[in-house]
Amino acid sequence: MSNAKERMVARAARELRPGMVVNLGIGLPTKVVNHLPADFPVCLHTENGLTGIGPTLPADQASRNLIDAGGAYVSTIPGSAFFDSATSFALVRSGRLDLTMLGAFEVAANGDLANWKIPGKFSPGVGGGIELAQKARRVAVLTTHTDRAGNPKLKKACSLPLTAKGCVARVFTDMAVIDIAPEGFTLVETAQGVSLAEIIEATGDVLHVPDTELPNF
Amino acid sequence: MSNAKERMVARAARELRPGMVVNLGIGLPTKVVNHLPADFPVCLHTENGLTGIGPTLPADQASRNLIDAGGAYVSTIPGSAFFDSATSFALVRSGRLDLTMLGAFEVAANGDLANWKIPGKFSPGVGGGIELAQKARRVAVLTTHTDRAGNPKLKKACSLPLTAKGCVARVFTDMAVIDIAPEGFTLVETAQGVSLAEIIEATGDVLHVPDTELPNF
Amino acid sequence: MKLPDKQCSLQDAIAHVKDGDTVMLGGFGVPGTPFTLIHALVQHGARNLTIVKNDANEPDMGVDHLLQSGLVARLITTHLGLNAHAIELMNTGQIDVEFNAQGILAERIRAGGAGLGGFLSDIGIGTELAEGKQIIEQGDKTFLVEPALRADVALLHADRADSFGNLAYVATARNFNPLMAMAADCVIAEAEAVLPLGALAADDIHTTGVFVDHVTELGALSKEYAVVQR
Amino acid sequence: MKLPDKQCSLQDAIAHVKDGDTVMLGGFGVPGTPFTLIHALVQHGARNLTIVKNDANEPDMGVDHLLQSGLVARLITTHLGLNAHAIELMNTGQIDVEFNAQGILAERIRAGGAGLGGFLSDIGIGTELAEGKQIIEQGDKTFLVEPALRADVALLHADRADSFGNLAYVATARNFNPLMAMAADCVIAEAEAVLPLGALAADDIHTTGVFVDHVTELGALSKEYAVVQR
Repeated sequence: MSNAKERMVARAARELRPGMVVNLGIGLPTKVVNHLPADFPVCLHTENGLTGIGPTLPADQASRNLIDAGGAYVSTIPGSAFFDSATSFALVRSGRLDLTMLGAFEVAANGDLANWKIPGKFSPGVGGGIELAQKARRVAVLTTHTDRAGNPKLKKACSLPLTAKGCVARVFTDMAVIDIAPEGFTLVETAQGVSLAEIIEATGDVLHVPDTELPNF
Repeated sequence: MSNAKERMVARAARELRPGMVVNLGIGLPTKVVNHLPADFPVCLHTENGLTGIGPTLPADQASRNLIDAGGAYVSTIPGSAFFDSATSFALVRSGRLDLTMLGAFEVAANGDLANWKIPGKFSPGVGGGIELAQKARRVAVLTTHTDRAGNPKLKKACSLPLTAKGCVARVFTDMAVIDIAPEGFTLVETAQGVSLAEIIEATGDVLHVPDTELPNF
Repeated sequence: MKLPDKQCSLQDAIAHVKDGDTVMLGGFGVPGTPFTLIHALVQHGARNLTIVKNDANEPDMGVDHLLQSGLVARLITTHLGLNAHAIELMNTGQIDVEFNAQGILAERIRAGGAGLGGFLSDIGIGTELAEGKQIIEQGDKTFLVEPALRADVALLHADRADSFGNLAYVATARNFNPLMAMAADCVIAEAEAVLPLGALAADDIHTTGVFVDHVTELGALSKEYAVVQR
Repeated sequence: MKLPDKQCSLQDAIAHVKDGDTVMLGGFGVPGTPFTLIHALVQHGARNLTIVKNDANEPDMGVDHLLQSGLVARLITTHLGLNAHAIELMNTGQIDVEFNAQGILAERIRAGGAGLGGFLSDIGIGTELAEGKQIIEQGDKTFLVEPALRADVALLHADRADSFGNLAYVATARNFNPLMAMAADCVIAEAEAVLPLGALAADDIHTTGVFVDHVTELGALSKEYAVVQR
C-alpha cells in the first residue's frame, strides 16, 4: 500500500469511537483495524454471522470454519458471538450498526453511493452491501480520490447503478477527508503534500472549502 | 377422571403414529401421554419453546425454568431442544406438526372449531391455539360429547367465535370417535356401554352411521 | 480491540423508561420474566405505559404489580387466563388490551427487530382476529398484513450474561427474550450471573451483546422466580 | 417416549431430489457448504434444478460442480464474485441468475420457514433492485413486498448432529443453514459427527430435529472443506 493510502486508512481509523459497533467492508476498509490500539473498546461485525472479529490469521493458523464476509480467515476475541445470516442482517437493518466503512466506484454530492455494478463489465451481485449502505447509522467511504484513469470518483451524480441513495456521510481518500453536507462536497481535512488546487481538480463537482485552516493528515 | 373419560384419552393415544411430531393442548389432551409405551418413537412439542417433552414432574422435583405452554412442570428427554417463541411457531405454521389434539367448546359438522372465547363470559385471549388449529397437518379434538348442561358440543354450525375454519378431522369424546367427513359427522367407533341411540341423541347435527359393525373402545 | 463494558446498576438502567413508553417484557409464565426489573420499574413509576408481554403472569406476580400500580394504559398480549385481576381491569375498561395470536405476536416483535415493516400471514383469516387488518393478494393467495412491533425499552431475563451484554437463556425461559432483545431502542437485561468476557462460548450465545444496551447482575432471587406451589 | 431415528445413507437421502426441484444449499463460502451432499447430488444427476445459495463457491468447488454438470437451470444468490465460471454461464445465458440483497435472501428463506407469505422491507427502494417488486403503503411509509422462499429439498452441513436430527453448527459455518433447515419440504443434513440422543445439550442445539428429515454422518472430510491456500 502506498504511503498516501496508508495515511488515508490511518485517518479513517480515527473515525471509530469507543463503544461503537462497526462493519468494515471488503478491501481497504478492513485495513482500518490495523490502526486501532489493542484495547480499543469497539465491536466489529461481519455479515456472515460474527460480532467481535479478532485479528486476521495466516492460512497455517486459520480455522476452516471461521471467515469474514470477504473470505479472510479471522479469529475470535473474548466475548465474540456467532449467529445466523438472518440475525446478522436483522442487526444491520434495525439500526444496531453505528458505522460502516465501504469502498466506492462513485460517490455523488448528495451522498448517493455506487459500488456494486458496472453494467456490461462487472455484475457479481450486490451481496450485503446494499443493507450496510442503507441502514448503518453512519456510512463512510474509503476510496482513492480518482480511478486508475485519473477520473474523479466524487461526482455531481452517480452514473452507475446505485447501492443506496443519499447514504454517505463522509469520504476518506488519499487526498482529503470530505463530508457530504446539505450544500454538497465539503472539504474537512487535506492529505500531506496535496494542494487545495489538486483536490479541487480531482473532484468531479463543486468542492466547498471552509474559510478556516483545515487539519492535515 | 371418570372411566369414560379415561377410555376416551386412551383411545386418542392410539391416534399417535411412530415418528410423528405432536402438540397436545392444555387439559385432557396432555393426559394422552400417560397412555403411550415408554419407548414409543414420537416427538412432543410445546409452544413455549421445547421439542421432546418428558414426563410431568411434581413441584418438589420441578425446574423453575422448565414448563409447558399450560404451565405444567415438565422434564426433558435425551434429544430435547429449546428454542425461542418465533421458531416455535415457525415450526407450527410451516407444517412440521403432524398432529395436534385440542379441547373444544363447539365443533361444527364442517370441521369449524370454537375453543377460545365465550363473548361476555370468557375471553382470556387466543394464545397459541389458533395457529395449532389452522396449521397442524391433522387436528383432533378431545372433549366430552355434551357440555355440563347436557347440550351437544358437536353442532351443525358453531355459534361461538371461531378458532379456525374447517380444521378438525376427528373428534374423540366420552361416547364416540367421530370423523368430520365431506358429508358431515360420521361415526367411527363407539364407547363401551353407550348405545347408538344415545350418541345420535347427544349429537347436535346429523350423524352418519356406516353399515358395517363399528369398533368399541 | 476489546468489547465495550455495559454493566449498569438496576436503578441507572430502569431510569431509561419514560412516561408513555412502550415496554416489552420477556417471559412466558414465570420462566424468563424479568421480575426484578419489573419491580424496579414499579419503583421508578413511569406512567401511561404500553406493555408487551405474552401473558400477565398471575395475581401479585410480575406484570400484575405494574397493573396494580396503575402504570399501565395498554397491554399487548396473547393470553390472560392465569390472571383474573388483569381480565377484570380489561372488562371494566381500566386497561386497553390487544390480543394477538401467540406466534403472530412473536413474529411481529421479531419483524421489528429485523428492521422490517411487517409480514404477510394467513393466520386468523375467517375469524374475528382478522377483523380490521389490511389484506393483500399474492398470486392466488390472500394474506393479512401484520405490522412489525417495536418498543422504546425491552426488559429481559437471562441466565448468564457477559460484560458486553451477550446473553444465554436456560430451558423454556428463552421464549420471547431473544426476540425482544432485537426489537427495542433500549435493551436492558437482568442476568443471574454476569461473567467475564470469554466465559460464554461464542457458539452457545443466544443473543449477541450488540442488541443489548445495559446488563445488570441479580443478587439473591426473589421468590417470584421459584417453582409455583399450586 | 423416545425421539425417532432419522439416520440415513448419503445415497438414500439424496434420492429425494427430483428433476426440476428447487434445492437450497447452506454455506457462505466454504464454511457450512455441504460439499459431500453436493457431490452426491452431481452423481444422482437430477436435472433442471433451481439452486438457492448465498454464493457459487469458487471454480471447481461445491456449487461449481453442479454448474459444470449442467444440472442447474437457475441460481438464486447474492454474490458470484469468487466464481468467474458462474459469471460466464450467467453472461452467456446458460443459467438464469436472480440476485437478492444478502439479508433479504436470508429473510425470504426464513419467512418460507416460518410459514409466512412474505415480508415488507424498504431495502433497495430507489435502486434497480426494487424494480418489478410489489409496493405497499403502511401509514406514511412505503415498503416492497418480498415473497417468502421455500424449496423442495435443503442440503445442510452441520458440525454435530444427533440421531433425531438436532443440529449444531460451528463458528461462521452457521450462516444460512438454520434458515434453510426451516424452509424445505425435505431437509437433509450432513454432519461431521452424528452422536447419540442426549449428547447435544438442549440449550445449545441450533436447529431442532423437528425441521430435519434425514441426517447422514460424514467420513473423512474431502479437501474442499479445508482452508483455502491462496
